[in-house]
Amino acid sequence: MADEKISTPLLDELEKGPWPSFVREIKSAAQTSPMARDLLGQLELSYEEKVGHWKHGGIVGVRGYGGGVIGRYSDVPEKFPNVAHFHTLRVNQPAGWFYTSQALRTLCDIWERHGSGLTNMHGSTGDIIFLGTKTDELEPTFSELTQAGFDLGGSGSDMRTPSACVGPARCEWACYDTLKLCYDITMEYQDELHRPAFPYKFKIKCAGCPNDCVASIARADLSIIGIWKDDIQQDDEAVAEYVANGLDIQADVVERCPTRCMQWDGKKLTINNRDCVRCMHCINVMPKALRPGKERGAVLLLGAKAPIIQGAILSSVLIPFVPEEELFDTVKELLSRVWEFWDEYGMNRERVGELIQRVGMANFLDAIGLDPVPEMVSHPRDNPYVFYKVDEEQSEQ
Amino acid sequence: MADEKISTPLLDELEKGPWPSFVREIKSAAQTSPMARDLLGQLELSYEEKVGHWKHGGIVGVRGYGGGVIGRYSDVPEKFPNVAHFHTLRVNQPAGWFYTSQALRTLCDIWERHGSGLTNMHGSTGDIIFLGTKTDELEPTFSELTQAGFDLGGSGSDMRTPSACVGPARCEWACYDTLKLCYDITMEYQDELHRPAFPYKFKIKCAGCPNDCVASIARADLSIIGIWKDDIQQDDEAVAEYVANGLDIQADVVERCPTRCMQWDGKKLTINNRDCVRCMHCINVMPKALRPGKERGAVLLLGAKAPIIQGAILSSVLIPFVPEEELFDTVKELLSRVWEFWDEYGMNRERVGELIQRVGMANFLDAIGLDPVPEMVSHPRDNPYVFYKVDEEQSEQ
Amino acid sequence: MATEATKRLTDIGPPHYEKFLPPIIKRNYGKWLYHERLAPGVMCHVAESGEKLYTVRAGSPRLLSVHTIRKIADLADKYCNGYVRFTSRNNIEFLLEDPSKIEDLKKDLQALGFPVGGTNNAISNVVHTQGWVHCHSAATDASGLVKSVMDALYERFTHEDLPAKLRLAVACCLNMCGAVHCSDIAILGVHRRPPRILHDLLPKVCEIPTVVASCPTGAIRARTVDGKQTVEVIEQQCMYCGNCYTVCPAMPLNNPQTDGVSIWVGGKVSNARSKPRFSKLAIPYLPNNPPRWPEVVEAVVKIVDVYAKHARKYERMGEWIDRIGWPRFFELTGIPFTRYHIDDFKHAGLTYNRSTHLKF
Amino acid sequence: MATEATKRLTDIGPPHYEKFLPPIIKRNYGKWLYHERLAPGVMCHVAESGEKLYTVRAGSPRLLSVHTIRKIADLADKYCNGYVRFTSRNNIEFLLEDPSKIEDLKKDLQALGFPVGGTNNAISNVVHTQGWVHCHSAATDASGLVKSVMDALYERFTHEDLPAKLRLAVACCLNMCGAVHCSDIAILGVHRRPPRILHDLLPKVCEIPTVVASCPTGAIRARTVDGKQTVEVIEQQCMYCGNCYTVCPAMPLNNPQTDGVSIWVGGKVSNARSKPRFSKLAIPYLPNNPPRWPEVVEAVVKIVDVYAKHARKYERMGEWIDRIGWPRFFELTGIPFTRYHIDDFKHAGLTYNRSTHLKF
Ligand code: SRM
Ligand code: SRM
Ligand code: SRM
Ligand code: SRM
Ligand code: SF4
Ligand code: SF4
Ligand code: SF4
Ligand code: SF4
Ligand code: SF4
Ligand code: SF4
Ligand code: SF4
Ligand code: SF4
Repeated sequence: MADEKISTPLLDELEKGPWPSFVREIKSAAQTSPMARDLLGQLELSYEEKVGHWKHGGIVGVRGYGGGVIGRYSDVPEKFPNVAHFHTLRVNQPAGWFYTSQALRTLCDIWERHGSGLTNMHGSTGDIIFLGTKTDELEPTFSELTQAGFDLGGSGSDMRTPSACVGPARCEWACYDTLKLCYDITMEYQDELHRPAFPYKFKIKCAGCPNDCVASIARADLSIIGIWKDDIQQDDEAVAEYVANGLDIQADVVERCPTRCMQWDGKKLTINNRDCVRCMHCINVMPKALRPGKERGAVLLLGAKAPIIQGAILSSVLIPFVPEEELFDTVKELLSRVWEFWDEYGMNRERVGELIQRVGMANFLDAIGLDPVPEMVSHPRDNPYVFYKVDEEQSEQ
Repeated sequence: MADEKISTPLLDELEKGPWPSFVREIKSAAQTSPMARDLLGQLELSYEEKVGHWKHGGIVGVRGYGGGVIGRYSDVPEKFPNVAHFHTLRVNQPAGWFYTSQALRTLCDIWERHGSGLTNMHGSTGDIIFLGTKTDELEPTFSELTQAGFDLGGSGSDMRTPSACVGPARCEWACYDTLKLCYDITMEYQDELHRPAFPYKFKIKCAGCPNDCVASIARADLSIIGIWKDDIQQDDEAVAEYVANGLDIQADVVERCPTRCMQWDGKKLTINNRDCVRCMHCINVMPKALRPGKERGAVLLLGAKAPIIQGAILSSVLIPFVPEEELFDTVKELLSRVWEFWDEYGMNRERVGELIQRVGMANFLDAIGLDPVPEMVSHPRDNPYVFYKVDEEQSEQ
Repeated sequence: MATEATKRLTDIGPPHYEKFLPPIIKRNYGKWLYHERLAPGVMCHVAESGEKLYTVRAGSPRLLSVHTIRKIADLADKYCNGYVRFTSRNNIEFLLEDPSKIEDLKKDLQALGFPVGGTNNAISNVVHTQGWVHCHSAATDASGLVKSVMDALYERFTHEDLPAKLRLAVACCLNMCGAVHCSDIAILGVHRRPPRILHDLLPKVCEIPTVVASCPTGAIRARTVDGKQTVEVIEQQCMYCGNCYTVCPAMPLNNPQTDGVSIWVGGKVSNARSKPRFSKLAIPYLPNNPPRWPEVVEAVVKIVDVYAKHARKYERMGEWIDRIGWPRFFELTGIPFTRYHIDDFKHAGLTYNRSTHLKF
Repeated sequence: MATEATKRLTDIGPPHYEKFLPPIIKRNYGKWLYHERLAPGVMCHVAESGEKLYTVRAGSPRLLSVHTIRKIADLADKYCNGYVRFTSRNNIEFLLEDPSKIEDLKKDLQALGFPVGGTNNAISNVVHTQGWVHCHSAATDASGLVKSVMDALYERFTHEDLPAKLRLAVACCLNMCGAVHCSDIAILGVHRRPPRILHDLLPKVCEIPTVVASCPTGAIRARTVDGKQTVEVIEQQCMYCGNCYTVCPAMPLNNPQTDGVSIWVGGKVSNARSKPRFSKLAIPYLPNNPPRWPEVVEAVVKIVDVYAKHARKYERMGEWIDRIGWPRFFELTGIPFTRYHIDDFKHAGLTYNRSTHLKF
């Protein structure tokens, strides 16, 4: 270890204050890692100059994989030779981000041996991020990881690492087994995860209920969100208990219901389940008294992405309800059709959501063999620019 | 009059039934007009063949005017020579569509002498429509009309005939004098009305309150809609009277208020006027008890149009409030700036609403010299594609 | 004509409205206090002065012969000192000072075939357009549709028994002359085949660049046919809007076999409660079946009936559908949901259901 | 490496999650009945079996050194039989069977500098991105912003006293790695000048057609400079999105003078009550002022304070603004409304106020 002192007056300011400090973390790693030490130096330079000092990517990786590593090079390697290369490995997290202390230590040991000793727990897609190492260390890191039972996640134009909310492991509202589905999908598509062959990235996130604790509707090309079909389970005694404990049920529940489908007569709560849109609010407020129904499954929504290029998209409903038992098979079937169409018609760097908007939902449905249902739209079209298919229709008549 | 009988078995079907029949009207005119008679014949042909029999327009008009006449020629003139020409005159209605029986008879006499004797009372823009005559009759009709105090309305790429709701003449909610403003604008812009010189049509409609009884927000490039600024005038006794007479004030008023800014405690109605969006609903339900405030004026909204070409547009807020006294001057000032910009930058057949969307509202505001205010939008942008003007800003700093 | 050239009047504008205002209105202009509903088609406006003005509203076919207008003038003389007005939806309004005359006026109107009604929560007159009576663009007739539909909905005009106002409109082509695009129920004539191109005529009457530029989807390309400069239409890109025909007579879209009618629901104009909004597609296509368009009439009556039965008081069509959701609208009306209902124009993505808000 | 070639493992996927589930979770998997909030950062989930699981949540900087992770592992051993999890917002959750250990755990966490909180109606951890620490695109640093802002909002993490959940996110460029676009408050790094074009490098490393096609506004044109095939950018058409740079390293946008930060508000992800929605622009630009970005901190704290004061219970940021209206949001926060707030991208027209719904 070089014990030359780097002065970081600007970054030092970020060790002050009550919130845990990332600077402290880098310094901590710097005690044992020259890479972390040079990262600190380069970061201080960025803080001085108000500009980043990383060069544009570069293709590096482990043998046989096209994804899982983000290449990164310093644009001031002469000053900070230990971060001349500073590639990141994306390690596929266990579903739900559960660990044993043993597993954590194993990861730390591998990374201390081969990299900067810095991580993100976790990246925005959900991976364990091993933050920064040299090209030569990639393969050894990978080898030790797989020996320890870990594998890389996605990057580039592949299926990205799927993730899941804590679901049935600790949440009473999970309408399907998010951890199992996430795991099964990850295993089913190891090839798609490791060998980029798509027009662009494809993300999958599993949320157990409409609260969507993994932000799937905003951040996943395929958002799998738990939902129920029958009536909300209601325990009137528990309702009374909440009220007795001071809940203003009229103001905080009934009047906040988006469909106003509840009534409270001072004693009894009545839900018109036919009008309920399963928004979760009333359940969220009174978890002991109200629970999702018993006929459970998931909604499949497609297309979310960040703004680049055509503007941000939220996923939209494709299949309003799939019973839990059929979920894995339906997702597989759907993915094979969607991917086939996307592979053939998707333009370079066109996400599925953009493709749908470009070709039109109806054409997309045709292509993947799904019938249109009104649940797919918030409302039917309001412009009269209809591409009528007259021949078909006339033959129908 | 030719007394040859035309057989119209299909149209005859439309004389049956309780709703007043337009076929009866055409037949009535046909008793005195060969044009109406041939119209009947040609229309029967259309009903048989399920297709119109009019040729595409043609430029005809009265001397010195570019608008006010819609040219129309039959594509089966050999069969129906009396509608070989069948041009329509658009006669500018009196504001609010008020008439004396005398005025109506004068119009009838003129039209019986020179045309088919058929009218629309009124056209969708608001004009008195004289439905069908020959080219030679246009000028004489016009001459008699002006002698009687009437003039033509708009057509083509000009300012179209403005119209107004009944307003202060019979409505307790008029927040400004719709009839006067409509009349003043019409007189001010006679040249723009009669001599098309714009990129496309420009419509103005005056509605006295947000109920918008002339559909201005959907159908006028400039929608002038009355509104008030201060509190709703409230008469508690009259409220009590409505309730005593059976009004379910909680369900029909309080719960239908879009902002939920009212409260009814069983005795007293309280309006949180700060949150009221002046939707009119509560006033509509209890006209005797609630009235618009006293500080009155209008919102100016710009841009409505039908779908062709870029999709339908509703007018949107440009100036949230103009006091009634300043209305005419503000409208004139605004129109001069809007028209100047449109004249210069509008493409052929581009309505103002489309122009704004093409150049962007902010640039449009710059061009007409208005400051942006949040009332103009339902919400600020959600995409990060901002055209920053860095130089200006830095010089500000 | 030439003899009077010096006296030729132009730009005089319309007559001043004050000439046509009844004295009671002049006296109370801008000073109305409130109004009351007396009966379908009859209302009373009370002024600050205490004076009362009675209005009787009658339906009209809008297309009126001068003979009929004279009869209206006669009634105005008989009951209203010669004053009368028309509404923004083409109804006729008689303005009375003396309420005792109302019943007689109603009888006279009835005798002339003019129904009294259209106020409050009734169906009012249908805003509509020219159709085969006077327009070259029409994919259907307007007046015939209105007559057929209003015969079936007559009682809804003469009774005020709907949950809220219900505004119908008819337009005979996508130009939509009228507030069709913001109606509770809109009937819209549609073409469904690309324009025919009259290659002989086109070079003579149309400017090719204008024609090419007119197409919202870019379906038109310049092309040479038999040595003539003309255009071609890429059929898959055409959605039959007719804008090319508007700028170029040599590209007609009329087609008796395939033209017809579409139905749109849930639009509104007023700012009452909810914001103004466009109508949405309910039925993509019904055949042109003159003289009485039975399929259209049946569909419209069905939608009105379902609405009347299920909507709550003060819920306009669109507000009712907001509450129950579109899936239920299609279920209750029995209208099939098809590929055509899903928007594929510019803002299509924003119409997709980007939430899990679902009813089962 | 080569010596073990035959044993090289690939495509084994992540470890099975069951290996990492504490026994109490395995026993009650999918059989949780309800939960209760015990204190900020502490909750109790009750199973059908009657068993209770206690969760203690601690904030983390996300960027963790292996040394710190080992300390977390130690705590897991000491209190939770070695089990621990991370949340979707990068907090650390300790899962206890014995409630009597909670206070000790909290003390140990405190000692290590990890705040306990982030549950219920608190501000939770900030979803964020790489910034100057690891990304080439960054217009600002992410970790430094988070640290600065969370120092100021610390009490909002350790207390559950907001009207509803409030989700903050930071992204260092328009790629928005994270749910920035749907956050209650989002801090977004922005470039504000067009890319510089490295004409020497460009022909070597970029494909011109790909570069031209990458621009959402069509601002890039092929051009020859000094005999080299390269591109030019029409400056007025550029809105600094950086997409060209993503596909072509020879077009960097970084600019220390003009890069900075924008602030967005009112987005959400959950379907609770209202539908998921995008965040909207609040402040178009604040300067990059490292190390502590005082302008940004001040602005965010102000927005949070105003929200905390005015919103009603269970109103997320966007739902609160829905109720009070955007004009009042700008008034209450003192943020000026500028030309930049008015959308001018594809769906701009739909963001205009197409109604007379106005508050004065
Ligand atoms: C590491 C990570 C940020 C983090 O600090 O957590 C990240 C980092 C990068 N993202 Fe991302 N993205 C990361 C999650 C996301 C997310 C969030 C998510 O997955 O939930 C998004 C928004 C959702 C989405 O996919 O739309 C996201 C949207 C983007 C985009 C815009 C994609 C688009 O279609 O709009 C780009 C640009 C691109 O792909 O060319 C991008 C590109 C990048 C690149 C590869 C930069 C580039 O232009 O090549 C960044 C590498 C940084 C570095 O040097 O390490 N990243 N990126 C996240 C991945 C960690 C992980 O695997 O767990
Ligand atoms: C007569 C009238 C329909 C009626 O039966 O009432 C009418 C009839 C025509 N309209 Fe219209 N429009 C009429 C009110 C409207 C309205 C309603 C309004 O003004 O409130 C609209 C929708 C509002 C708007 O302006 O956007 C309307 C939107 C159009 C359009 C589409 C314009 C657009 O920007 O989308 C066209 C096409 C065009 O301008 O090329 C059009 C074109 C036409 C033409 C001139 C046909 C053409 O393509 O050249 C029609 C002549 C029919 C004829 O032979 O008489 N007409 N037109 C209405 C005028 C009567 C009057 O002066 O009172
Ligand atoms: C006479 C007329 C104005 C004119 O200058 O001609 C008029 C007159 C009145 N309107 Fe209207 N409206 C008239 C067209 C409209 C229109 C325009 C249209 O239909 O094209 C609208 C917008 C319709 C829409 O939203 O699609 C309109 C939306 C209203 C509303 C809002 C209703 C709602 O809940 O959305 C009210 C309030 C009410 O009825 O409670 C209203 C209320 C009234 C009142 C009660 C105002 C008053 O105090 O005098 C008048 C009697 C209404 C009635 O029919 O019961 N008026 N009114 C128009 C009669 C048309 C007709 O013959 O039926
Ligand atoms: C642990 C975690 C899931 C995971 O797999 O990691 C989780 C766990 C729970 N969430 Fe969540 N949510 C988690 C991220 C999210 C996210 C995603 C995000 O923030 O990026 C959302 C969407 C946020 C949004 O809308 O922008 C989310 C929206 C909710 C909601 C809906 C709140 C609302 O009113 O909009 C609830 C219901 C509630 O809190 O009443 C909820 C409720 C819950 C409950 C109460 C569920 C339960 O019964 O166990 C859990 C404890 C919540 C708490 O913090 O008080 N969770 N929750 C995530 C913790 C993140 C953190 O460290 O703070
Ligand atoms: S998404 Fe639903 S099931 Fe999953 S953790 Fe959140 S609240 Fe529980
Ligand atoms: S889940 Fe939502 S929509 Fe359904 S009853 Fe509860 S609050 Fe209302
Ligand atoms: S728009 Fe308002 S002021 Fe005008 S008639 Fe209708 S309700 Fe009266
Ligand atoms: S006018 Fe509309 S928003 Fe205002 S109080 Fe009445 S119902 Fe509510
Ligand atoms: S809607 Fe079309 S067909 Fe009907 S009058 Fe207007 S332009 Fe002519
Ligand atoms: S009808 Fe419309 S879409 Fe078809 S070619 Fe003509 S302008 Fe284009
Ligand atoms: S948001 Fe932009 S700068 Fe930040 S990590 Fe993602 S791609 Fe890099
Ligand atoms: S930064 Fe964006 S807008 Fe500017 S040239 Fe590059 S791709 Fe085009």
